[in-house]
Amino acid sequence: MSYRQARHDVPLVYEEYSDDINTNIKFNEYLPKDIIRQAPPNIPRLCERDMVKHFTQLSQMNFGVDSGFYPLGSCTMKYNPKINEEMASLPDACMLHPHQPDSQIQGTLQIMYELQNMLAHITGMHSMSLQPAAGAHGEFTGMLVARAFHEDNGQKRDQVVLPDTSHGTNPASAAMAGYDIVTIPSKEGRVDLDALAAAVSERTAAFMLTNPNTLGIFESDVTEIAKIVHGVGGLLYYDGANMNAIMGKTSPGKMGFDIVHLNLHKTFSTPHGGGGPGAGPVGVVEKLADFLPIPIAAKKGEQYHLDYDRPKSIGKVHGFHGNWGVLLRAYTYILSEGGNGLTEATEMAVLNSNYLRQKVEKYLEIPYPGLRKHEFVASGSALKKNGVKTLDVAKRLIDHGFHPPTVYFPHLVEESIMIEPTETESKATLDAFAAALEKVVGESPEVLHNAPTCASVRRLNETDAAKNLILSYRDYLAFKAR
Amino acid sequence: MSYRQARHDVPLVYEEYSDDINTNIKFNEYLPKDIIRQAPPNIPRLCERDMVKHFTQLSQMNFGVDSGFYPLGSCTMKYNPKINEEMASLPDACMLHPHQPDSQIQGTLQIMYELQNMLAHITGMHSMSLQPAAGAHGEFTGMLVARAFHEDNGQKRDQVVLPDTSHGTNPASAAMAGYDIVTIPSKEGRVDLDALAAAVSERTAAFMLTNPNTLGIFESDVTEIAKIVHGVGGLLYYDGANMNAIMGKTSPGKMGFDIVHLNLHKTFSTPHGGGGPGAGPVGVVEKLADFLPIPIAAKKGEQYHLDYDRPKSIGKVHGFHGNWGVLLRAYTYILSEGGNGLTEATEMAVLNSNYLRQKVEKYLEIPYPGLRKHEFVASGSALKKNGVKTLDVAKRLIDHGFHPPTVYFPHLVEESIMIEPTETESKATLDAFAAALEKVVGESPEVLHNAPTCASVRRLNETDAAKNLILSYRDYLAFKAR
Amino acid sequence: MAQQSDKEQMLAALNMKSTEELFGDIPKGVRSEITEIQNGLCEPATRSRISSLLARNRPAGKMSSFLGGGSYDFYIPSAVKSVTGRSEFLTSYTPYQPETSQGLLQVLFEYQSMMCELTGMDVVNNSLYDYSTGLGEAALMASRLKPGKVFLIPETISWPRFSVLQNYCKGPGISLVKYRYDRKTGLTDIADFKSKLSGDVFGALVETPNCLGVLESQVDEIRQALGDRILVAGVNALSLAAVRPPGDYGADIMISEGQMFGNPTNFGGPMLGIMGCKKTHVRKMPGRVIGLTDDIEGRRAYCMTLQTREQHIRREKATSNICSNEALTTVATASYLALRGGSGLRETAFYTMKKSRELAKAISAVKGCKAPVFSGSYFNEFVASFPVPAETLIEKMSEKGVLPGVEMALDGMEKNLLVAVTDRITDADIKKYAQVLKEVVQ
Amino acid sequence: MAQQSDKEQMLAALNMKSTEELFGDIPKGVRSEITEIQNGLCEPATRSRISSLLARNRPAGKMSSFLGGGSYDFYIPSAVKSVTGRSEFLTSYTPYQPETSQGLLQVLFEYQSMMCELTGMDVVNNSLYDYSTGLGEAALMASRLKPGKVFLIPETISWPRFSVLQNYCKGPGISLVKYRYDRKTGLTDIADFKSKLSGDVFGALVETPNCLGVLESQVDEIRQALGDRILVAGVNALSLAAVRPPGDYGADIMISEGQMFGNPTNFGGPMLGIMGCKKTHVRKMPGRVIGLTDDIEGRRAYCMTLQTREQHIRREKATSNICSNEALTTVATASYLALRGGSGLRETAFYTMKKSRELAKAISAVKGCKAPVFSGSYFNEFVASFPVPAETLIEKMSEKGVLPGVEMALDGMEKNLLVAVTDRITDADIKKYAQVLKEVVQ
Ligand SMILES: Cc1ncc(COP(=O)(O)O)c(C=O)c1O
Ligand SMILES: Cc1ncc(COP(=O)(O)O)c(C=O)c1O
Repeated sequence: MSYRQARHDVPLVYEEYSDDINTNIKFNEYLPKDIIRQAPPNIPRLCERDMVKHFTQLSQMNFGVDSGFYPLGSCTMKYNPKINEEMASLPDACMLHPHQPDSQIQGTLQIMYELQNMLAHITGMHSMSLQPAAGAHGEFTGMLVARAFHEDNGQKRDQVVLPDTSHGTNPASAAMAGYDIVTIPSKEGRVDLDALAAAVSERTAAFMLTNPNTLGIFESDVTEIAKIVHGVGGLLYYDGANMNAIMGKTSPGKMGFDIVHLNLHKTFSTPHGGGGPGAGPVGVVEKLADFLPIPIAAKKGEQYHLDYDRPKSIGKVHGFHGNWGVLLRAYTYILSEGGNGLTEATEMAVLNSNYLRQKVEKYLEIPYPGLRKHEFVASGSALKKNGVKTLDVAKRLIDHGFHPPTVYFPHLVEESIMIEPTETESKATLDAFAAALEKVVGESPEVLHNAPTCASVRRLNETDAAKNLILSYRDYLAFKAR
Repeated sequence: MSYRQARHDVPLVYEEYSDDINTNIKFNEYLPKDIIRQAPPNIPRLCERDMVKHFTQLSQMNFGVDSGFYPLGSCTMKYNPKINEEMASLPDACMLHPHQPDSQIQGTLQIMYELQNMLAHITGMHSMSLQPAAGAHGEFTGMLVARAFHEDNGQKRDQVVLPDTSHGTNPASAAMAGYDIVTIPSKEGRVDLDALAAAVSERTAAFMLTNPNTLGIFESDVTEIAKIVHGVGGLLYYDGANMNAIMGKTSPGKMGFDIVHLNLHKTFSTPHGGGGPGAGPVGVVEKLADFLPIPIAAKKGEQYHLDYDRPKSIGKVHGFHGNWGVLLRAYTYILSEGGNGLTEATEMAVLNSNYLRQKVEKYLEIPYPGLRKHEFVASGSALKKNGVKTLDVAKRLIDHGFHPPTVYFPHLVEESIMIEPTETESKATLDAFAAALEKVVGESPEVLHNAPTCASVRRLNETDAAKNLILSYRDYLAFKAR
Repeated sequence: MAQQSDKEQMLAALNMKSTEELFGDIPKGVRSEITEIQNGLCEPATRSRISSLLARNRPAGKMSSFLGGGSYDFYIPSAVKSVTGRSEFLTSYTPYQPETSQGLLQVLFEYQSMMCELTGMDVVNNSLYDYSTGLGEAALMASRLKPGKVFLIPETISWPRFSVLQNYCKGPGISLVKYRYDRKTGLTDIADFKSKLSGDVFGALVETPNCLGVLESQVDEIRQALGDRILVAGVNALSLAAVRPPGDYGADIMISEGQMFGNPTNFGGPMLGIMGCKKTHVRKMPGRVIGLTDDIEGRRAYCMTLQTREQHIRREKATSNICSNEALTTVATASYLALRGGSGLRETAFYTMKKSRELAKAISAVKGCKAPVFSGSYFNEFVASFPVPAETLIEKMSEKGVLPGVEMALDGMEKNLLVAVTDRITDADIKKYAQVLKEVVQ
Repeated sequence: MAQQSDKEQMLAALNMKSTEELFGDIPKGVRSEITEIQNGLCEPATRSRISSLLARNRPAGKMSSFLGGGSYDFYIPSAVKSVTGRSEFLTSYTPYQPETSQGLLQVLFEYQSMMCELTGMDVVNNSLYDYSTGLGEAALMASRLKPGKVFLIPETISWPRFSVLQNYCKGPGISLVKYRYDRKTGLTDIADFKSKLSGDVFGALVETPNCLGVLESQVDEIRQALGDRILVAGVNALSLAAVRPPGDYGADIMISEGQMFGNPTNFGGPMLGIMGCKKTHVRKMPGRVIGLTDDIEGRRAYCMTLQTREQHIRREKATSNICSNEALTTVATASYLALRGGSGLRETAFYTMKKSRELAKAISAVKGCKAPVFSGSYFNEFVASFPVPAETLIEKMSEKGVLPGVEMALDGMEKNLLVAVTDRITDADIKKYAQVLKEVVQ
């Protein structure tokens, strides 16, 4: 293979460094003896040189979007322009304190206010809350809003319905908000209208859906779905993690949804930071607006303020105002793309996805016919006869310099390989990936089982990790001492 | 080996990207037809995603100080604190234009003024010019100053004397300033006083020396050297690239030198940027001060200005005021270290060097006994009997995750290996390097000839490069077409 | 993004004339366009628009700021920023493929390791959104560990924390019951606390310092009183360099906020919700954890573990819905902690304690002002009382460049402020506080 | 730096008691200490000291700046900064060990490749300090290529360039002879030029645009007149997107300044001296060059080549003394050029040409003002004349936030300014220029 990830032998900070600075600090002057900590916390103290070297070497053993193609389905691992980072690190942005009075944060409030309006327009919603710190947090917020709405109407609905293809956060969030989950099976990769009709009732608080769904297929029956759910008095919830498939082409509002969350860290261009932070704004239709979390950025004359005076609000879902740093990146992104650019982003995301799918289906089964939106799901089940699993394919792609796609989700497709090329990738990259994947699929089982060989480590004993549970250096020492 | 450098298959920008944007721009409106360029320059146009990916992948195939130990003798590849970078990129620093009036650049002028004084103090000189853009540029400036001084005294001296251990820039700079070079052989790794006395005469404009010399040995006879040179009316020039060996312990001024250049990008903490930019301020004793380049930062009352009114000045050596970005980093470094910190830096540089030398001499010859300052030179000549060259040792160190030391300089030592650990490295790093070097020295000739195997490429055909001279993509196409 | 010619070739490969055909599966009736967002700006125009909007802010970081209340402006070393700026960390996703993500995984493991030492807990997870949501998750976790419907919380708890907690408790129908604080010391009113320990109580939150800045000195007594009910300790992470950590007094669950460790105040987000627990509780814990293992060649390696607790596997039965978390802030925090070390944290803790006491003295020296109001000991933050309403004080003092503290929501505290000191506060700032305060109250 | 205990261990290994012993070889008589530099500051104190000093600046980049004269404030894309910020580039040395430095080497090779295309030259080296020193080196190189002692230069050349050139010419004793410019067009006075072509002339410098901003339209004639003498062309690199490049009219050596391509104005440094030449001259060229080759496995690779011209090998016989150069600015430039592409450079060139003509018109519309003064065509910079002294104009206009241009050193041009337009200039800036000019001259 030509690709090879860097490898450094980097011991744990504890193994290479210690803290031999005896500060001799005593707290007796300030604290009663029995609450003072006696020994300093056992944390090594690295000089700047060693610290930077340690983390630089580690960074080189990590794959990021900037290092290459990262077609992780459902995750929208697109390239995020550097100007977003630069704006978010301006002192006028990041040195704000959450307890400053409104008069001192007019710029931020204006940005939040405008962002609320922009996102409301893009999603076709009436009002937005920017407070949730991630997609799942937005879902939870949305469910609390649904709950508050029904309760306000004197209704005690206790079920949330969702399709089996839904993202794990959907049922988890609804459950956290106190709902029982009713899962309906899909039919040909889409919502089964009959199953839906059978599942909903006056117990249904909401039906949660992402459209396109996690197979990348647009639920064309969405209007019928809305009718069914609304028919029983339920609300329609939109998981907006896939907004880069539809921006400027349709909107959740237009499709009949009542509540939407967005993943700003997917569609609206914040790098994932190894798992976060993100932001999961929630939008709702007019009848639900009063229930959104407080505060909301509002405008009076030329002045902006944080509006807490919303008596029906569910209150707060975050200690402060959500992830402002992410909101600012999203605002920067929307300004630079503009309405036209967002629409083009959707077009390219969908074009890239369908183009790649057309290449991949020459050598891998892709269940369900028809167009895809921003992603598609192939199946590795044909390889099983050679003893090859989807996981092997994923690991082998690493050796070709690509981050693997999402695997084993959605569960609907056996040995699924979920590929989201995103809008920022070029045809050349897609062609190279398609060629690599084809090559991998044709490689011998031994090679595939053996993969990866070009990452900084070989395949991991993940079951051992769960068995031995070494979750800290302290655990590690204890384990070694056994 | 555990270490492995990253490898990506990165084609040349020309091979992967093109410029298919037809801007259809015509310049006829603004320019006469016969000076207009007809075809746009053939430069590919990458979208931001591709550009960042291209350069990120390339960066991962490059070794920097932040990635590990870089004991390149004579180069002071120490770690440079990140605060320097942050200060140098502040808008108030980097958005200044060189043609702004003094009243708008008071902060910068104050910093330059203070830096001049600090560096003058550290070197024991009377006045400094911050204008030269690198060490060699400083040497050239110093030689021009010497020349102007002698001419002002009505003397036409035409020779510069220097020891055979001197850095290549010394003779080159002096030659560029119009001098004939007289090289004197060293004696036991030091200046041979007799040879010096024999070489100098009324033709001698200057004697150039670095102390400690390039073997890392302090020229203890420096006072005698000064007497001999001054005795014939010559000037004593100090190559300050090795200042981290003596700061706070002695100074060129104290040793009797008349002209000094510093390498701010070595001693004073600017990262090397793959070869530059640097800054090479020049300091001189009082009698030479009038000849320094103009302008110089000066103070009148509370106001600072650029002083051009120095009639004996040699004029300018740089289009503007030198590398301000580097000057600011150096100023930041001096502020954070302080006089005490600079002295400690010297102590650590010298301690590290002697400690490492003491380990290395257990398995490699280190000619000339006695203390070393910030660096030392070992010889790989004992390996020659096995057919192993110093170059092989250097290449093999790459496989151990270290940047090789400087090799084949100074020429005085056969198969020389010039090691400068610098003050920022820890004992653990030195131990690891010493162990690796010992291991390498004991490895089989085949292994060493074969090295490196863990870099992004194997050993290069450098002679082909000089023979075929492919210096651009255009050349490459022509070469392939042959 | 693809160049024009590429786009045409890709469409051709799909037998399509225009991208419009790609959206043929969206029924006409639900089609819509973006009409109310102006066209995209070039990068320089974007930059100048954003900068000029932000110039309307007056950031605390440029004033003498004594704001705290959960978000603290500690100095961020340049080197920490250089670590979080490494694009390999910044632009990676959750490390689902451990082989190609060892760098991040090791950092996260080191974060866990250092946090365990700082807090004395057996296990620390890899970040929740912030302190408040951490508190919500802790209540849910506690209720999974012990039967009962009541969770005790301090009366002093700030309103935002309380409100978030309430929202997290709605689902399982947990009741929140507040126990009183001693009006003089600011400490827990132990008698009242004990009196509320009914059979339906499954656990209690103790905050130390609490939202009055007061460090709880009765943790052992509280722990004992709780019996086998769950003790959730809410702590100031930096204070643990100076005061006994929750692991020491047997907290079952610990929550804290890590923003102060190398992350800007950022108008309150991103934050870093820290959660730790006893090892016996780990399978009920929410959030991601990294484990140490090896690869098939025996090389030490790291991966996410206990994923079977998480939503992507367990769906509605998961211990939490959390998916994206605050990973990058844990990277900042890990590098910050490694740069400070145990001794450096003690230095920082000591400095802020010292300066906060100097400030309290300076405030008390002004006529009609008193600090601290409560006699319990404190870390870097205390309540001060003034002769004028807090709101007026904030307005007037910040006109002169001093942000004097955070307003209190508790009854009868309209003339009080919660005042915090960080390591960015210098003697000059303290002098300025006293000076400006004098001018304003006179 | 080593921790205390390490230091002790290392000293022990050397049988030493203190570091003082390490300096025993320095004679007592020459020992000295640093006494006049205060003790080191911690990072926050350093930061605040530097920031407050720098706050005394009033950077052009925050005003409406029309300054040029060799340094140009073009917009720097964020992505370019992210490339130069990569520590693998930033903290590496000259790539003496090519195997471990392929990344940088390829970037430098790409820089050479793109620059060759932009300039039309056969070879471009890997940076000299700046335009002026590049000019000095070019004169030396030319004198190595042809016999003679006289180098012709334009009368219009700016004083700093002239002074630097003089210094470079001192060594070999080259005489600089100036040829006249046409007072109306600003172009070379060809008759005068030809009259100065004595037998001792080994080459000539032609600047286009020259220091009046005027583009030379007689390059072919000049080339012809020179015969086999060396033609050194000094050009504005961005202008080559619009005007014929020096390779086109047979320049032997080309020099230019690359700062504008992704590097800040930085008070005039670091800059980027660009030099190119005909392939036949390459062995006489100063500076580093990167060549393409392969490794022993046939993998394509890059390394420094023609090092035998350089000082570290040839010492006093080297083609130059240059060692450290401006490598990182070439990295910035390479990434900038790749982001713009040929078409993008044309767009930028066109924009600045358009706006500079609008500005000239706006200036001329003010009573007593004229722009451009010369009739020769120009790129983005022109001479304007005013009814008041340049110095007064600069002072008065910059009080109102406009930096109107650079003073001219040529005789009789005390009321003139050299005015430049970059892509950071907007219509609002131009309007402001006209407005403020009107206020000041009235
Ligand atoms: C379809 C879908 N829904 C919801 C989520 C949850 O978003 P977050 O990770 O921001 O909580 C994700 C992200 O993984 C997703 O892909
Ligand atoms: C001893 C010595 N002198 C002079 C120089 C030249 O300095 P610069 O590379 O900055 O021109 C160097 C650097 O390589 C050096 O090591």
